[in-house]
Amino acid sequence: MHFSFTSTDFYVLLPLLFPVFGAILVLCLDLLLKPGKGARTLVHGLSLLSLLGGILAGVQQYLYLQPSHPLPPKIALGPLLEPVFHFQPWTVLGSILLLFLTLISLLLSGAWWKEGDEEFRAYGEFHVLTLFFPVGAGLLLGAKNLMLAFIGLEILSISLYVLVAFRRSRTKSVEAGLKYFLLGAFGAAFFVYGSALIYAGQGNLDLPAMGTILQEGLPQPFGYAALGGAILFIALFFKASIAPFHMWTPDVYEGAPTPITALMSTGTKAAAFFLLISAARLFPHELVPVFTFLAILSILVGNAGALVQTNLKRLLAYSGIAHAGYLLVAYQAMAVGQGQTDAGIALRALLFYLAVYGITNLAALGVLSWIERKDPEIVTLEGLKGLGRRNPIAAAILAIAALSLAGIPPTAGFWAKYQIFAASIQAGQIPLAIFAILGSVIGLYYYLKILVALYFKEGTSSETLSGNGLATGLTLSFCASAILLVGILPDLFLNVLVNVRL
Amino acid sequence: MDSSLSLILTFLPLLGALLVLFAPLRGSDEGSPVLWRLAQAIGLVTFLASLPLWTGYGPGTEGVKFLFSVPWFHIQTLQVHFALGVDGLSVLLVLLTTLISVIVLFSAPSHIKKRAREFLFWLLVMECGMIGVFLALDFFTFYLFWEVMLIPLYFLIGIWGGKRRLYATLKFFIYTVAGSVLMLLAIIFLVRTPLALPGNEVPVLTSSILDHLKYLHLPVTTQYYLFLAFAIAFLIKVPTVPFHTWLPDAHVEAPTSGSVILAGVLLKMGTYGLIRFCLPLFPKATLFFAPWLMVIGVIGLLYGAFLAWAQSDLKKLVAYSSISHLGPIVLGTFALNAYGLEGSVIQMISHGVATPALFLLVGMIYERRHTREIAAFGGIAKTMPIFAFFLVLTTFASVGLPGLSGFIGEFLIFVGAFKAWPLLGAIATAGVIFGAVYMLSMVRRVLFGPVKHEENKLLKDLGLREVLVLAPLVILFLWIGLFPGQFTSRTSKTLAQIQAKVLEAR
Amino acid sequence: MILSSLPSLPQATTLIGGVPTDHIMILSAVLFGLGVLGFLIRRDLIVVFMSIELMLNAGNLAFLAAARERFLDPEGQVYTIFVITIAAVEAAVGLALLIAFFRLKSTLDVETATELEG
Amino acid sequence: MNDLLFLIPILPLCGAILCGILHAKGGTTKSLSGYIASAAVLGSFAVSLGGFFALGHGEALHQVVYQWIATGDLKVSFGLFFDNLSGFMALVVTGVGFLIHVYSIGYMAHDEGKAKFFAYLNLFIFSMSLLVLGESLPLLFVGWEGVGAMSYLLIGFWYDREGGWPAVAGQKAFITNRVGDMGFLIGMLLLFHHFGTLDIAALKTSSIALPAGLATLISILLFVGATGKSAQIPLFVWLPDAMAGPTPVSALIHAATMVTAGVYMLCRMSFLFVQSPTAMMVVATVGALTAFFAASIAMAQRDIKKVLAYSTVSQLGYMFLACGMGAWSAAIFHVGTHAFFKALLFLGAGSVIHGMHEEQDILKMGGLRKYMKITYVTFLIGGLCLAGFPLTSGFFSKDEILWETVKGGGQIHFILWGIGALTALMTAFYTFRLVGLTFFGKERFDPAEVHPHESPKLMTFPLMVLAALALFGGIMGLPDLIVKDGNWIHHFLSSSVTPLEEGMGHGLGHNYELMFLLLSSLIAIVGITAGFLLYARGPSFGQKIAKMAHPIYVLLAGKWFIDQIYQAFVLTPLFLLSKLAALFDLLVIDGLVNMIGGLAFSLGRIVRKLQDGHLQTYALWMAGSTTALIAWLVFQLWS
Repeated sequence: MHFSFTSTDFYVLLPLLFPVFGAILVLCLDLLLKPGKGARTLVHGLSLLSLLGGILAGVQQYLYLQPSHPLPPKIALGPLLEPVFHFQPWTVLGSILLLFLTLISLLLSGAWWKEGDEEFRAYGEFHVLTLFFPVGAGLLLGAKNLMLAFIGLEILSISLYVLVAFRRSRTKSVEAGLKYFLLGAFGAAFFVYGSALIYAGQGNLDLPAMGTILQEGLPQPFGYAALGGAILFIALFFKASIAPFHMWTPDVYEGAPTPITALMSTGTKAAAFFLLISAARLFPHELVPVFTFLAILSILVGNAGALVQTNLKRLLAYSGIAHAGYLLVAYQAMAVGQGQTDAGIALRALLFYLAVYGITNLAALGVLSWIERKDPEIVTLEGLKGLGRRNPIAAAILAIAALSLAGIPPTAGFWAKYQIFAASIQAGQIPLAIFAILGSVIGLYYYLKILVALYFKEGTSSETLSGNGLATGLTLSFCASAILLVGILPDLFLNVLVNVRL
Repeated sequence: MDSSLSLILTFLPLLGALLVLFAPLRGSDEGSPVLWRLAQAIGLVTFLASLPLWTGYGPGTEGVKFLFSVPWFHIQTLQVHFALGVDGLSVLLVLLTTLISVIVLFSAPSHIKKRAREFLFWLLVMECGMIGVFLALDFFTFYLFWEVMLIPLYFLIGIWGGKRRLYATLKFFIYTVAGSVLMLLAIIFLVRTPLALPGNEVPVLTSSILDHLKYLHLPVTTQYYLFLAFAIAFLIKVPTVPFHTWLPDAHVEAPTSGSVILAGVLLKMGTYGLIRFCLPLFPKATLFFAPWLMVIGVIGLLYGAFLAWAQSDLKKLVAYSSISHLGPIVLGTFALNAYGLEGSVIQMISHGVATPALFLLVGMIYERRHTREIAAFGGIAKTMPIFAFFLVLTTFASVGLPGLSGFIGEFLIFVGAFKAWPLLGAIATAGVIFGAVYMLSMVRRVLFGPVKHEENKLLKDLGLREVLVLAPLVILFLWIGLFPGQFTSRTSKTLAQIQAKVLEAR
Repeated sequence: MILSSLPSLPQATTLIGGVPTDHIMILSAVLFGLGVLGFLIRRDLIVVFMSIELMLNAGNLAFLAAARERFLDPEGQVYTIFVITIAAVEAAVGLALLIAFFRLKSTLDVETATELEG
Repeated sequence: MNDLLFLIPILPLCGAILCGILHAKGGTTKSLSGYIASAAVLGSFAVSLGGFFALGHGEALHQVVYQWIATGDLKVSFGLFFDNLSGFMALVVTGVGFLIHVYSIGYMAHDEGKAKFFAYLNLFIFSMSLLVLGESLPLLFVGWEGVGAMSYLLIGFWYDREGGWPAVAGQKAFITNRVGDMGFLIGMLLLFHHFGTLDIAALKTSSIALPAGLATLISILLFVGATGKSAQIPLFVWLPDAMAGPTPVSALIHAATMVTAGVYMLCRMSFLFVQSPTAMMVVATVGALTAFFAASIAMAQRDIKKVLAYSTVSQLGYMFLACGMGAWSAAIFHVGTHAFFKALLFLGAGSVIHGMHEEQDILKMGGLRKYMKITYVTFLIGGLCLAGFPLTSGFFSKDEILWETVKGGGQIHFILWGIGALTALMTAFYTFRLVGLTFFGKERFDPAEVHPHESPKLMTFPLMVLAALALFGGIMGLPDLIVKDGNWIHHFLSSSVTPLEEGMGHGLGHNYELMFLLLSSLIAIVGITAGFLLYARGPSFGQKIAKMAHPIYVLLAGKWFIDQIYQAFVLTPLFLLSKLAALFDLLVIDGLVNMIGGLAFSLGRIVRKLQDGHLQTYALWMAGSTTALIAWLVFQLWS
């Protein structure tokens, strides 16, 4: 048999290919055009268009995959792609989400640029790297084979290493980039070593096959595969910033430029959890207590750590760790509830939670990046004081985002939390659910600290502080209204997930 | 028109709130008088709209009236409705809410000086939340309004409160949410357990409270856990003794209108929830926990009275007095007989009328003397006779002088408690003494005795506006005190059903 | 030795060079351990970076040993090539970051990189 | 006549509202309030008189106004019940009340708060009439507490005088009453718990065969309520302090009406008390002890109103003694006569104080008979009745009580009679000590500042009426010895009270009755002459005796230090307990809550400290937790 790239493979990879072609186009354009306002808008526009194209292709695919779709039954993947890539509703949804998050963070980054910066010249490279991020994440998401997963992971990470250290002139950004790179590479080394052991144990590298081996409990006697599996999981925990492996998150989130923090906090976490989902069958029952411990630790460390923060980005970093903990609760419910009736509920909870958390975190960090250029002090809680009066719109968006992160009813965050706890109750893990929901109450404190700073305290200066750039403003208000709309009518989002199975 | 009344009642304040927020008036920070008129008009219209409830739900009616139910959204097989409706238990409380809101709207201008527009917005949103909670007949609707009710008060205390307002409001919010979060878990559990409805053979998922009230049958141990989850949330809200420490701080730091609404309506959420959810949904658990909760009620009664006696701050004293007045309600509810239940509902209304009057009076004296230390007063009756008249009358009402509202509630509760547990009923009547001790000693130190401080000599007595604000409350003292039949007859049928549901599990 | 209790892999009949796969796996484990230790202990960033490369190569070694075991199964060997290329890419990006860091801090000592904390 | 009953309480209520409006309006019309109030009380007196005559042909009047409480099978309606007992009480309340209203017009003439005063007085009469006419126990309880509240307001009427002492006295009265009311409430609850109804008539029929223990418990609880209201031993402390109020208040509340409420309640519930001999014995002994105890204190008091206050407590003791003996009609008879002469004495004292410009210490008076002719004569008549001078109304009623006590013939009866007789002696003694010191001897006041004068017409007229009533009140209950079945009141009340069935041991025959009659008149005369002789010329002789029996004098003058005991053993410990509870609440429960909050914060600080920025510590944590995980995994699989 010969390996040829059939048209169906091309169709399946379309959502990822759009950003790739977009990136290449932008790269060439950036070289050819002389730097100026026109070039920049072209570059920005092109990258946004490519992302949009990717999203539309993804949506078309998702509709095609719906059982109710009139066309012939599910198409067969080409020989090249079949052993390596999943093509199921939830993977398509995952890639749509990733593309959407990148699109929004690109829009938000519009407000972040300032003439005088030294990095201003590297406008094109910023867009290229940002475009590569969803490609890497998409590959990681759909990977059935560890090799493809590793490639996706690396594309994703390397583009982020550079983006984090993008503001070469400021030590914080470079130091954050360096730390992220070194620890990221450290994690990647674990990934490699883990996959090596798995390969040694089972002879091939594809995840589902591994699942069958490990499913009936770890092979007795203790083999390389199990050890490799454990190390692999650790690499993913690192990427998803789950408790004992979370140390890099606060520093890197604080150091990195705000739009990149937004992208990273939502994108990498989603990608890591997607791989965890596809490796779910890999999930030996013996590991359940470990996952419970990690979930509890993440919620505790995340929420407690955020209580004492003054810098808003660090605070959101810790809240990210806590939310990783909640995701782990849902993930565990999915893994435990494998056989039960409605196994899909946990997966739907995970996807819904990742989407809502993504939008909310983007909105929160977006507001910061929107105003950061005008008043760099805004990033700290002190600087935030009195924003309610100085810029009511930004304050309202930040308040809605904070309430949604806290899970207060009229916002989408509430339904996300509802799904998580419905899943964990369905899986019968009541004590963990009780602990998680009480942990979220601790979390309430620092979200309210944001509200206190916004509305209750009077800031030093009281002149109105307008955001930097209309586009960003529009995207932010879109995100905020989406949060409220889904909060009031969760139907819009939930029905999309209705027939999602693992 | 019949079913849409509850919809109008709930969303009228919300529309009003948005109207106030975006009204084009260039009001100064203090808020232009037109803005205040607008808000007061909205409050009045809502109150008038709630009057048909009183006539519509006449004496002896039974079951749910003014039912409004529209499909809201569905999560997989669970179809959630946005359901509102009135029954015997909630009709009086909704009327109390609209009345107290009108009173607050008319009494607020005197002490809300800054950011009036936002104040009115939050006040009206809160009224919508409160009415929503009382009318909700679907679990999700109930929880949505439960939280919508909390956020405004958080802002009310946080922005317009006293010195330690941030600590107080944060403590109040987190304490209440911690409780209601456990309730959320219980609600999720209930909503996820399929219910065998008569219509269809296979059990189906539903989130409507009415179906759950009729057809929910749970094994005993699950009933225990769910009962605890709901009960803790409501006992925090009541508040009963171990969970009460948030109330004095919240009251002392809240502005007068905040305290009035908090004492008038919000504390009733707890007791309302106990009767609406804990009793009928988990009958076996109720029977098991009833004695414990009756003891907690009596402890609340005596402990609250003792604490109130030791206070030197006027508002704190009134705050502890409301803890002491809510203890009997828990006692009456868990006496599980007609007297206890109806006594509790009457005591809720009477407390919801007496304590706001007390807080208004404390607010009025605070506006004149800017201090709440009882020691700073003395001989006020000389310079402010009308104030003295109202304070003494309200004290008599809250101490439970027969002929006024306090007595009816307390007497019925004592009868009910005595029937259920004679010894405890006898101990509870001791509350009658301590109630008188701390209230009367407060009245004596404030009103009577020679005028020691110079400032007290030139205090201006209550104006017409202030008297008009207090008048409806005083009228209700007498109305409930002399004609309780009109109130008990409206609630007796519903409470009898709840009691029957609990006792059939015996 | 505890390793003796490890199950041994199916013995391929003809081993190139006659070295049993277990020994190589142990060697790669040791190399990996050294890499981790180097990462944790050394103060100079370049050496830290080199220890990551060491860990990656330990992985390669393990892969090749396993591939050899599987009668030179191409999938394992292809994986090592990918790892090597990606290691190269990482080296490029990593050194660029090191240069940027050096230009700002004029030192490569790990201890100076502690401005972000708390 | 039935449907006019509601006028008795409603008229004073309307009067009160009218006076309240006058007070609120202020201005000259305030003086009108006195007449309105008196007219209202006169109206209800007329109605009760009408009712009284309508009672002639036997059955009681009954009127139900509206359904008050209707929950479960607790049906309480606002119903008035006018039988012989309530009729008599209503007459006493409204009659004496009217006279006191007229007197107050004069007494409060130049007090600017007089409209408010008359409003309170009318409200008081309203509550008292509710208490007396209530057909069910809860309605009686409404009047019961209403009267307590009104006495609180009236005692504390001059709240700004003497450093706010009246307000404290008022509060003390209200709270002590409430302590009693708790007993009453528990009794009511027990009754409802067992009989399912609180309607007195229904209770009467359904409570025939009551288990003895229960009857005793309920009776004693109701008796506790009565001690609170009628100032008996444990809860009498509030009455002497209640003298801080204006004198007409003391006359109305603390002589004629409120304090008798306890006796009325006992008689009304006589069908219950009769069923438990132990309860009867408790009532009798408490009554006797209180009588003796209060009389002893009265002997050593200097304030004219305090003497009368303790004398009231003592006379109430007699009434309860009568109730304890089952002689309900004797008790009510004494209530009637006591109302007349005690109100007379109080009003007389009031006009003395009025004349002496607020001077109340009898040691600073003397020889006032020259200045206040009418007051002196009426006060003397009142004193004679109180002392039990033969043929006065006080003599007949007290003697009947003493006879009823000893009639039983048992050993306990003699002891109680002994106490009663001794108290009668003391009563006569202190009464005429008071008369002697006030009206006889040299003037012990400085004529320059104080020139006593007779009170105006409005005040002396009621004195004369009361004097007449006091003198001839006795004809209501003449003993059989003097006039064949002259004891009208005994027959009148027999229908509404349940007599104690005879056969209490061998009763004493008729001839003993004559002997005891003579004995008690002898006691009275001895007491009167002793008191008069010792003090007619002034306090000097009395003070010499006091020095001789110094410890006893100090004890009595200090009112047996009861107040101090209560303060030390009841009030301060409770107050400290509440301070302790407040501290406990703040530190422990609040502390616990804040501690939980603090816990999360300290955890946060630890997490923050761990995050020290060193790249290698992060990697260390990563590597460390990896090895830990693998070790756990190996261990898990191994086992």
